[in-house]
Amino acid sequence: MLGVSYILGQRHKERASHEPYEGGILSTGSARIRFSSQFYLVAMLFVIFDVETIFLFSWAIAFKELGWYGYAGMVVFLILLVVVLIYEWRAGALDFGPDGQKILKAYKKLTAKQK
Amino acid sequence: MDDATISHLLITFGVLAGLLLVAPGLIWLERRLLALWQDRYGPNRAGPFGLLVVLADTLKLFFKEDWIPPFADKKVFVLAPAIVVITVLLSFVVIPFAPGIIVADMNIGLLFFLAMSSMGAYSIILGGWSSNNKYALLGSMRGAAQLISYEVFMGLSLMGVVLMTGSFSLIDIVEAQRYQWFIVPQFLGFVIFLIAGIAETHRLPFDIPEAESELIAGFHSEYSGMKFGLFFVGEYIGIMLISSMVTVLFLGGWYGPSFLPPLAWFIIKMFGFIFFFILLRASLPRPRYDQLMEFGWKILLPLSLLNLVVTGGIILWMNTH
Amino acid sequence: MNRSDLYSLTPLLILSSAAILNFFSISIKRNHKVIFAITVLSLIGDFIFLTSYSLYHQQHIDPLLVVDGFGIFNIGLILLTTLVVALMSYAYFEQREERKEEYYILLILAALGACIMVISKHFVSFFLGLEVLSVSLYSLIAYLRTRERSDEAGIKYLILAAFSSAFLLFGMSLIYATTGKMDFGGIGYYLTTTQDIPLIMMAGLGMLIVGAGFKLGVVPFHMWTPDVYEGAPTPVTAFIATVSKGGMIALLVRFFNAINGYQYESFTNLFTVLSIASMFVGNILALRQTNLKRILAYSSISHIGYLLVAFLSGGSMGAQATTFYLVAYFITTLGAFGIIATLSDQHRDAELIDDYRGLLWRRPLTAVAFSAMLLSLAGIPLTAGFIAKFYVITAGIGTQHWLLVFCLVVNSVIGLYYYIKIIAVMFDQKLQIKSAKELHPLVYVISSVTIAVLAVFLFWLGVSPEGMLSLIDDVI
Amino acid sequence: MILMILILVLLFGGIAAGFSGRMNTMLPRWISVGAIAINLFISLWMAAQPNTNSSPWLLQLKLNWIPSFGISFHLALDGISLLMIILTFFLGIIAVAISWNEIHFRVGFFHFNLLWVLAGITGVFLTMDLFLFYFFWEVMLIPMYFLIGIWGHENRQYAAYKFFIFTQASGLLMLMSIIALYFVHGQATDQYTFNYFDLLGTSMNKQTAQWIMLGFLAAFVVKLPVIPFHTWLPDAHTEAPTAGSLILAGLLLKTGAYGLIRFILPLFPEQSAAIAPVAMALGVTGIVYGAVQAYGQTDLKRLIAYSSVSHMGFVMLGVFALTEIALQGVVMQMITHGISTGALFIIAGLLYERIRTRDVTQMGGFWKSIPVASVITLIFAMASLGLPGLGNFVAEFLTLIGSWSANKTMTLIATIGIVFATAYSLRIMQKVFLGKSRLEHHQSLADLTARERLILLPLVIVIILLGVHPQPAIDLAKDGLQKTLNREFQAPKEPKIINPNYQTLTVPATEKGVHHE
Amino acid sequence: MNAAIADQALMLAGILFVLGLISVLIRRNIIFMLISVEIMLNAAGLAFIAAGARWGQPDGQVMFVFILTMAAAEVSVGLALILQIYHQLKTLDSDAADKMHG
Repeated sequence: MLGVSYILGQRHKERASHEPYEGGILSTGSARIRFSSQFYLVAMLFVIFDVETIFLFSWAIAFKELGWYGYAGMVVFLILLVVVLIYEWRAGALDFGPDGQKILKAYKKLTAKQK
Repeated sequence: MDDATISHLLITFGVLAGLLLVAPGLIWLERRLLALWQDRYGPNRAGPFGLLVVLADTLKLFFKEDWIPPFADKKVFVLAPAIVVITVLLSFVVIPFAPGIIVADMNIGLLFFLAMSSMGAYSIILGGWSSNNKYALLGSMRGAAQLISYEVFMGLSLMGVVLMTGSFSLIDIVEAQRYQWFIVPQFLGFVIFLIAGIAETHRLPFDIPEAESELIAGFHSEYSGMKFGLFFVGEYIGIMLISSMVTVLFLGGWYGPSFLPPLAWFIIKMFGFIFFFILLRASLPRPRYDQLMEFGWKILLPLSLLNLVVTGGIILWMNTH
Repeated sequence: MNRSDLYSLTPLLILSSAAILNFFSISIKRNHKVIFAITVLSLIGDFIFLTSYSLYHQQHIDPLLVVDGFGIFNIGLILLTTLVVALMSYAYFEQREERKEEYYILLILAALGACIMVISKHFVSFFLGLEVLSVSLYSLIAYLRTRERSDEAGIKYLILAAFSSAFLLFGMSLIYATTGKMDFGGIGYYLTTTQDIPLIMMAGLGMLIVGAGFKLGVVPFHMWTPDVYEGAPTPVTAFIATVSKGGMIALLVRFFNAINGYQYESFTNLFTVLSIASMFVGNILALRQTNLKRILAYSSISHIGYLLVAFLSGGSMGAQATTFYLVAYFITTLGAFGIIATLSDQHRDAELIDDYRGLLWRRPLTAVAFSAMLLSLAGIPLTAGFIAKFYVITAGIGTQHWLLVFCLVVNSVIGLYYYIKIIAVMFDQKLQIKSAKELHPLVYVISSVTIAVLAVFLFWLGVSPEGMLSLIDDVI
Repeated sequence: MILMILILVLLFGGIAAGFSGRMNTMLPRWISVGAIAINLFISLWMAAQPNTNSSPWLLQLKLNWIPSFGISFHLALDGISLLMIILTFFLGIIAVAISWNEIHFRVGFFHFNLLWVLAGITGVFLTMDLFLFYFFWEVMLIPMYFLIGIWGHENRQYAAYKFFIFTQASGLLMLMSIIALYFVHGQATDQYTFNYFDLLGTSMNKQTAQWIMLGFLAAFVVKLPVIPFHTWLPDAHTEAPTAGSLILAGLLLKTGAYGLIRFILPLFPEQSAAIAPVAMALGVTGIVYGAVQAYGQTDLKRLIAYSSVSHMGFVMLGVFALTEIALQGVVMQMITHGISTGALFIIAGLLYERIRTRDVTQMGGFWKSIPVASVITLIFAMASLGLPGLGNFVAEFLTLIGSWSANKTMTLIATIGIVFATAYSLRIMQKVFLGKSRLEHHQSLADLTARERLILLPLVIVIILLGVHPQPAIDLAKDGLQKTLNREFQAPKEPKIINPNYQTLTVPATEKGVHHE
Repeated sequence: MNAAIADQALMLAGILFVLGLISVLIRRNIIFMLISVEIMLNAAGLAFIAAGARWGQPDGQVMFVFILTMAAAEVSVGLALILQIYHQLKTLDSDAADKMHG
């Protein structure tokens, strides 16, 4: 499909053709920008939890054979997961974007000082 | 070539052709439905009920300039849209439409599906990154983050089904629902999977990576022509995929009252969900990105874990009593 | 797994629970003191629990683990070492890091990994233990985020450790491919029933040794050692120098005894070369260093070389000598790094030799303790290091490894030179006034007491090693 | 138990001195003097006891230490050891006294080191367990290193390094030999032990014995020192503070000689005989070379240091002559050299205190200003060149007589060496005390104070006493030396063991089973 | 799977391992080094699966899961460190990260 389109497609060259499209506004700076490290955090969270699901998968498939014993093991494992999750939560790794409450607090503090 | 091979080939191409034909059709369907629900006109010029608009769109896409931005990373730029379509199409390989109508009956079908849907993240990342455009990059970062996050819950929410079936094979799963659809015992799992599925296909309301109003068109801002078309088609095949998966996993697949053939039941259920997807688009606003992510990590993940634990416990308890 | 299995694994369970408890504690409220208390108490409690085992305790938890005297002894050693590291960390991190709580979790996890390693008798448990240890170490090394060298050391260690893990794993898989076994006993059995070892098996064992060599930091796989020692926070350096390397050595001893690796000349030759190279390279490179942590790093390379002499002696004598050397080396290294940690100020570690100029006159007791540690490293009588070196030489001579022993002696002399150089700097009379902004003196009490206890142990082992010797004799 | 006390007094005295140094600078001095005096008193008292034993062993103490290796805390005392420890404590007191005014920096730590060196030396002279021997051998190094390195002269660091590394390297070779011997014996008899007496009769093949002996020899010849292993000595002696030089020359070198007599000869009789010619040749070379070098020196302490090298040549010569008389001479030499050279170092130190230089070329004509010091120096210079009537004469004379029967050529050359000794001894006198005064402030040069006289006087008395009446010393050492040579060295018979972990005994009188000459 | 296929898989693993090894040694970009190491690890994992298949045991696959886990953990920490280094040095050239000498 790509090939067909390449052959059939028309060609043109205009003034703004060679610039990144940013809603019509002229772009500034490179696209290799720094963005929130939150994204990396998500990547890491994913890596951790996704890998843990691998263990859950293998447990799930052998679930009947393992019985209560395996169940107990998995519950322990899940508790670990949850503890980690709680920790991440508390550590702020799960807070995406700014926290309104905090901003409000900081703002109040600031205004209180100014008064 | 013996009969088995021929029938296998037939199924393969049948499924492929079906998908490629239906997907563009969905575009028309969506627009018509949106128009219906939002009380406006949909496509209505080309052909009866505007049906030919699909053809027109396709032709237009083919004749558009095959534009590769000079500032882009060319190889990757071309590769990215191809990945979408390929992965989504590959996922269909394991879907049992009806007894005997399946391209490849893998015993790890479910895992294969999960693996393929993870691959989708690559196309977004690569597409956004290779475009060398700030919006595209941001969109792709968001998209990737969203995709991989929901990937986790998606897998976890399915574990309940796996527990009840004891197999990763989708056929086994369907057959396990002969008497009771899993949507009943696994309702929580169903809900989570559905939400995750919507997020995976980055459909509205979870179309954060594209988010026209914020990011113009997100990761595919720089795409046009057929390459854009591929993203577009990929998205619609994705909707079908998720709908079929829900059908297979929770709604008993091809099972239904015997006055209709199994394939028909399957297609009915699938389209039911496709309608549902479109309805969502018509009715829900888009959440903020951070809300979306927090919702996933803070609510869906614990819920899916809880679902897993409770399901396991109940099954074991029932086995021993 | 039954109740007695669980009983045997309780020390590990306590460690894991401590880590989780710490997680919870951090989730509730960050408090350095609380975390520190939990960590220290659980380590102490764990050790006390450990003493309830009989020395002849033997519990096979098939197929992965075996909790026997040797394992228990090593776990005890690891626990105590970790305890000491934790104790000296308090003052160190109190003045440096904002987020210092996770450190203790990582520390406990690293100790847990090492504990698994020393009781493993299967590749899977070996690998798991090693990786739990390594992955914790990556973060520990880079813990002081604001320091440039910290990250550098962390990434260096990470890449090289992962690199060596790959070697280790590939070696394991080759062995598994030939033998179909991953437990040490099974591999040993295969070797006894096979006349000619297949080449692929040899390659596997060779890669295993390469991987282990990286972790141990023997020449020629030593490149990471000085940088990591320098870049890591001092307590972590102490931990790497002791637990990380000691665990590997203990594991090697177990593995080689299980497969009776000493009968293969190619391996003993290989280890001989590694040992001699480590001794010489470590000592000679240490000569021209001016950074104390680097000196200790190079010296640790050579000490691993000495240890390999004992290791190569094989048999129970070799194992005992190795173990005793480890004990002595642990005490000494901990003491040395502990002193570096206490002398460090907020901004940098006291790692340059010049920081120690005239220390004897500024802080006589610290300087004396430090001298004792250095002399112990050099193997001078009255210190544990002497008995250890004596034991190693005895083991070497007892098995006729003349070349090794001779190299050891030569290297002891070379080593002496730079140890003495540090001591000489300490009693240099040119006083250097150091204007360090110090914390509340109470903070230092813990570290100081720890160091004092270590010094006492050092002399006690040096003067009356019989207790330790018979203990080691019993467990092996 | 007494033997243990001797060591413990020094060790604890050292610690006490070290700590008391923080309170008061005088306290450590007094503590040290007290501790050493107690020991000196005990050892003199032991010497005064009539030896009614048939065995040379006067006392012994055996405690279990590290039974896993067959290591025991085994001390024993015979005539030779007794002589050596008396010398140790005697010079020890002198060393403390001489530092009374010289050392002001960290007095406590200084005395701590001093006492620990002495403790190590005492241990070396007493121990009958090879491991323990090595232990003490090393223990004395560290404090000595500190003595040189902290309180020495300008070039002290270098000298301290050199001293330490030389002795440590050779010591490790000895350790290898000790362990090898341990295994050879253990494999032969299945009894793994470091006990000296058990190891004495170890049978081994010649090759092995040769190598093992070389290990021991390495440690002793470096310590002694024998050419060409002497290069640490001039540096160490020169740079050490006076007390350090005194202990180095007076005691530390003697541990080497003692090791030769105690270990090399009895453990490896055949091998010692085999290498005797080489060893004697080295000894003689040392005598001549040391003397020649001494003559050429301008640094007073260095000059004395080289004279030590020369004197220690006699020890080497005498030991490997393998005759009883020569060994008697060696023992005498050890004592008299300790005293005479020690005294010379003291004088060098006193001069240095006064004129802040050790350069002979800057001295001269001191006789007038400091007559007492000059007379005393004269006495010791004469002692050094072997003037009859002084102790050194007896020593050298016995050595030469003893070695004459063994090797005439060597003896002859050694005798010539004495002539060189005369040359450098007289040169000291001539350059320093006679001739023209070269320094302006010589006028104000103070003669010996009462304290200094008090220090030097005993030395003078002892050296003269040994010269005119050496018999008590010879008698003390005689028995042990005879047995050493005749290979009849045997362990003191142990009484019934009361408590295996703790047994102390004095050897009961007249054992019937022991051979007697 | 029979032994011949297992051997081939082992061979493939060996090739992958060597490729990874070479790449670690010649690459200068830290991220690429990390990726190369991952390749080596995965090669080892593949070798385990091949070996397990050869003996008809699940142990090889178990080991692979562990390797995967460990590799994941390693990458997480590695990425965090790389981020930190990039913040400080503004480059990922491994030659730049050599503040320590000796």
